[in-house]
Amino acid sequence: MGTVTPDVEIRLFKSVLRLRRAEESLAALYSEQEMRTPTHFGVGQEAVASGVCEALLPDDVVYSHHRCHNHYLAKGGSVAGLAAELYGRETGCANGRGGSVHLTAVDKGFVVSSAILGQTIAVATGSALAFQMDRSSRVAVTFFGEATCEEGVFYESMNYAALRKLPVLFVCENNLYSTESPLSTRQPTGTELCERARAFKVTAEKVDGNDTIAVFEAATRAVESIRAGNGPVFLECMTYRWREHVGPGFDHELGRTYRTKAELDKWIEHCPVKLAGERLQSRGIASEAQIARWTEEVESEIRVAVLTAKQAPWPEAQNLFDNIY
Amino acid sequence: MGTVTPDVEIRLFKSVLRLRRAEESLAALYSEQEMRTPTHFGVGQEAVASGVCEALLPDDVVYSHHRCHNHYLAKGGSVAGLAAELYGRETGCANGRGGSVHLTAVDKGFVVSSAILGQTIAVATGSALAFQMDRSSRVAVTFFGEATCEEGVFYESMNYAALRKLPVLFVCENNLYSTESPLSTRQPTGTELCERARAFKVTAEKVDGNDTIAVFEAATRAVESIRAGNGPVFLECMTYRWREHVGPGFDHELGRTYRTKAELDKWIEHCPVKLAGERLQSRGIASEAQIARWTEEVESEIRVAVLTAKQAPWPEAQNLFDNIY
Amino acid sequence: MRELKYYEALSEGLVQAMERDSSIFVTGIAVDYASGIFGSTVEATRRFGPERVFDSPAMENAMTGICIGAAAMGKRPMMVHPRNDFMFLAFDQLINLAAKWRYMYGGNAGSVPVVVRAVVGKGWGQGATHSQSLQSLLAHFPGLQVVLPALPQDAKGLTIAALQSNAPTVILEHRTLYGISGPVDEAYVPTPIGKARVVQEGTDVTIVATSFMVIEAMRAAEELAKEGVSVELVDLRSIRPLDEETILSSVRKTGRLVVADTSWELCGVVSEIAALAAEKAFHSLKAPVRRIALADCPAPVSMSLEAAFYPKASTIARAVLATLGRTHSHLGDIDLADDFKGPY
Amino acid sequence: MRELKYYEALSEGLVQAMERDSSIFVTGIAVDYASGIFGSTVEATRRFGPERVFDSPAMENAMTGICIGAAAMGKRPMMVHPRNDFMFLAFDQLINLAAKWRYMYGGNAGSVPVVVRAVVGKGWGQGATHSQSLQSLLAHFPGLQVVLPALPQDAKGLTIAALQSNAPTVILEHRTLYGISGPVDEAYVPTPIGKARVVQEGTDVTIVATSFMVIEAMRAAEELAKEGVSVELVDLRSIRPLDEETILSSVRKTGRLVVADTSWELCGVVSEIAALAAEKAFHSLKAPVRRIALADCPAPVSMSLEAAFYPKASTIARAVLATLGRTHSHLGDIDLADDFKGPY
Ligand SMILES: Cc1ncc(C[n+]2csc(CCOP(=O)(O)OP(=O)(O)O)c2C)c(N)n1
Ligand SMILES: Cc1ncc(C[n+]2csc(CCOP(=O)(O)OP(=O)(O)O)c2C)c(N)n1
Ligand SMILES: [Mg+2]
Ligand SMILES: [Mg+2]
Repeated sequence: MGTVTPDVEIRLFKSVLRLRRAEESLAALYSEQEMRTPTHFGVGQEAVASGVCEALLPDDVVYSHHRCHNHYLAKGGSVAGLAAELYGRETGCANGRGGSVHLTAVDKGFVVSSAILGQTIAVATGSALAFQMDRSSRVAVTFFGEATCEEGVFYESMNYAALRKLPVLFVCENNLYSTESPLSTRQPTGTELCERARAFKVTAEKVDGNDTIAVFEAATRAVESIRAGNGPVFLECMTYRWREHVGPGFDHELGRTYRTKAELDKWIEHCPVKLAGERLQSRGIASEAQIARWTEEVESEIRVAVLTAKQAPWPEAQNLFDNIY
Repeated sequence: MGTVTPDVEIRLFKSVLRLRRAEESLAALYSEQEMRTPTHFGVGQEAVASGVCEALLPDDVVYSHHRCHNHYLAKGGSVAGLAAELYGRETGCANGRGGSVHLTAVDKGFVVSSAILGQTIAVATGSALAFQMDRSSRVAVTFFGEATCEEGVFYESMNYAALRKLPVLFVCENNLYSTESPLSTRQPTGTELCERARAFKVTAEKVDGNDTIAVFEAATRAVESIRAGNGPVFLECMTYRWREHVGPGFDHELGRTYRTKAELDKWIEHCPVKLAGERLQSRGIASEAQIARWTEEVESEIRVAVLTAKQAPWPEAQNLFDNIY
Repeated sequence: MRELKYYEALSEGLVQAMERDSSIFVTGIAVDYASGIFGSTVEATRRFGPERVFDSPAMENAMTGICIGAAAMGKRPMMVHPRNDFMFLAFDQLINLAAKWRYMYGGNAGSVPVVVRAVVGKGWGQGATHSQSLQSLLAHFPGLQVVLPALPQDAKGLTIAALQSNAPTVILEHRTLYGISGPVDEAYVPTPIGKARVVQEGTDVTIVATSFMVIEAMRAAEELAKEGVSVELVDLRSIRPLDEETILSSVRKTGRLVVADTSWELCGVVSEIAALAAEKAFHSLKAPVRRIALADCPAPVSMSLEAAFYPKASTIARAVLATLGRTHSHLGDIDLADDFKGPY
Repeated sequence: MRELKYYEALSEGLVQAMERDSSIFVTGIAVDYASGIFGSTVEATRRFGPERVFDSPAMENAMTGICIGAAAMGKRPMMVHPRNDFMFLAFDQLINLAAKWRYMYGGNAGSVPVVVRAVVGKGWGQGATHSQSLQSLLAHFPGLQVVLPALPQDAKGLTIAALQSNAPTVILEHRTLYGISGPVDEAYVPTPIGKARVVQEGTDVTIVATSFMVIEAMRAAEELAKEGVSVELVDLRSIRPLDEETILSSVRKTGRLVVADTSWELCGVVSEIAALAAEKAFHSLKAPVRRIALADCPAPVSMSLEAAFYPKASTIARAVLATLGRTHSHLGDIDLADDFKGPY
């Protein structure tokens, strides 16, 4: 585990813990029907966001897609800005104009997420172009789901990124489903997305996306190679979404049969937060009590964020036309 | 040369000869400025169209792109319909509504060509879907240039064709240029388009696109595999466009420097018509005199076609609104 | 007549058409889910199975081309977009090929009878990229047909008509209409494409409305009747072809026109209808035409802004009164609460 | 003032802007060719080289996204389409992201000042897919700016303005304008976006025209002057934002309106302007508004049909006379021959 110091391990754990607790709390509150914005929770997929973002520098930039809370939080976005955005308040990270799928925290390097599949793959590639033109060593990262690899814009972007050796990291979270559609209805049998990337002359690696350290190490290798001028890297992170595609529920509780409870349980066994926590303890880096304290810290950030969000002012109708141009 | 009987060889030669003579004649006439339609001549690339179409059955269907005359003619479209279309007459294959880039000869299995890169790749895939639904053994073929492999729609189509094992043959004519842009400005160094296809689980093969027999044999293998239910095939045919991208001139005569006369000369050396003719003679299948007679036959078809086209009626303004819905 | 919900009417039209025409198939993201496009493809999936109703990967552009290519071989594909906003990705195939196919090949390559159904979102913070309504763009192009059923009867009838037509046809279905009930013919009867419907006759003002705004206009008309205003309400139904005749004869009768559409004003349907009146019913007009459309900004997410963004029954009613020169009224609170429930 | 051709004016505006702002770069298919987008990018290529002017693979959708992403990092990308018809492939990025960026992120993610230049084709049998003119679709969407320079001065001025603006801006340039000369300021002066230009003042009729139709309208106005008709000609220049004020004050003065645009009528610019007059200058209107647009079919290829498809100076002149109630006239043959030479 060459590069992984105890410090890094702690940060990785604290990060997945924070993401998990935030999403779980927001999901619980979502049923109150006060967050009026279609929300794609990222529970179960935290290690991808945490592992990759830990490998980045503060001025590297991150883009995301519809399932974006993890990426926003892992790059440093505040729970307060997220919660207020879900509650549609003026204090939301997008001032209540964007909702769950349109987050931003530019000062932390989280540029934007967007709800249309594939958009930010090209956009991140363009930011990488800007960095290259400026001879900067910054890296642009884009997170997306495996279904986005069915959209043409992904291949146009890879071709271009490889052609110009742009400093962009493509992170695919392969959670096996697109809404309710399994891979088998969308990609040919035997598909290896890494093979596709390599055919575009993009360096590619597949990792266990629930293992914070595996993701972090792969991302570190990727970012080093990118900064060395070797061009784009594609990272496929195998993971699983616990909750329903959009909304806070669980598919099996809602009577949906496109996937089984048994499959979910297998993945819950392989929980990224649990894995990271157990590893910390087994390696003697943190005690159970320490973990409990961190959990309490995070919970308190979330409690305050939600409380503040619920009391925050609504955008005023007279400001409807602000920021169009 | 297993499958290549003398009959096939003769047909292949007569086909490339016809395509060549037709394009050369039309290019010569184009300078009169009476064919008012942007025209992309296919001189130099005939073997691809002839080789592939010879491997097809009459009710297989063919689609093409902007450089479509060869494919239209090779699948059985008439020179008369083409010439009249270029002259904008009511007797054109598209009644003077389509022009050089929008040809059709549905009764011959040439469905349509279209001028927007990539469109007909998806469309051919859709025709293949219809064939599969009908449990028919028909095959759909789409011809396109290598620049179209930069458009996302190509990858969306390949993914889908491979997913459903559709009976579609993707024929890429790699002539090294997109308008005036060489491959080096458009595709990463070392790109092998066949690798891309294979990464999509599409069977792929690269052939000398100026060798009628090589193309025919590869296409025959492809079509057999497709009819056997093995799914789509990608054929990359290496070739070269002799004339300017659009219009009848030669780049070196027009002072364009994006490619050299020497490069052109090398490819003229490797002329598909010459190669096929020499082979016929060296193998004793046809004499020079026989070839001269065929040439005269073709020339006469063309002469009549052009003459008839020039005298054909114009579309009438009162019919401007025909066939909108 | 028996009543059906809008989504049931869509479903019934589709199923009846599929029974009669084996060349029809349905594809698009989520069409074969248990939830089948908000219920509208559930019965078709059950009845006709995966051979004729099947899911699509995320590939809007190529899939549209694939439908065109299948149509060229004699199929009648119906492609469904859970949100019409995803269609931007498919505009090239739809507008630059399907719409031009028959004309551009001189009629010699046949037609490509592709039906594109696409759902228009609204409210619940769906935001700027999931709540647009693309009828005016699409209708700009000769060769496409663009229809917006407002009432369940037309949800069924226009589905049938689209699946019978040889021209590529886009059906835009407003999400908020799906749960609304109305009388629907049991028979297999198409609603003619290119014909508007006079929902109610009246003498003082013509309201021309589309899609969900027809529902809002009905409520406005009811309230206005209490104030002694007689509204003639025209449900446009088709944007292309446009039923100029029905619009013009209503305007010639009432002399006053209010137009309400689910999209923006600039180069929108509201402007088209207003222009039509100004060109061809000018001498009958007694007052300025009034256009009612979305506020001229991208759709915001916050509830407080959505309320200001969307025009409502009261917006229409007030415009009607203004066109009559009446500035004061006892207009009740006629707007319904937005009771759409998340997450989607 | 010294005269420049339209393409030279485009070039000069671009070069002057690039001199002043090192964040500007230019990309798109063929921008760095010796022929540089009909001459308009040749000088920029020569002056600023491949670091700032570079070719693009065929990838309209992603390249637009790439420009957005570069703009988000402080660049000012100009993307050029040799034909605006190729932009359909890029509508998702342009309309569904760039146009909404600033608003949708509450202003907190900055702006994405992407400039998209796109050439409108006409004639020489370019046909249905290479001769559309997409201003009305694009202008429908709040968040985009859409401009159509008609005169060389504005070709330069609007290029400068677009490259200074923070909003994503589409410049549509009609291919037939490229060779036309006119006076052009040597200084670096933007043409204000959102301001129409009164090309000539008049009292009898207002003609509002866009792009190439401005040139046709100028010829019509000249001929009409000989018949004693005083035309006020407004060159719209910007479709979004729209200069309502200039249009309305002209219509209020003349009481008569003819609108001519390079695209179709249905939900088009002509309808927008007609609607505007019917809504906001109704009481000044003395006659029906007249709309002049493309024939309502896809663009045909044959010369004989192209002649019937495109409206011309005489079409405008006849509409003006009709709006004045004059049916007969000694209208000369004022239409120019289409002298465009192939192949492209
Ligand atoms: C262009 C486009 N098509 C369709 C959709 C609808 N949609 C939203 S999320 C989603 C599933 C995407 O799956 P994936 O990319 O694997 O991400 P995941 O949801 O699994 O995290 C779909 C189809 C969309 N937002 N954009
Ligand atoms: C979507 C789209 N983008 C750009 C163009 C302009 N264009 C026409 S032909 C051409 C070159 C295509 O090169 P290739 O596909 O290799 O075919 P070739 O001309 O070499 O036969 C380009 C860029 C177009 N027609 N469609
Ligand atoms: Mg997924
Ligand atoms: Mg090529």
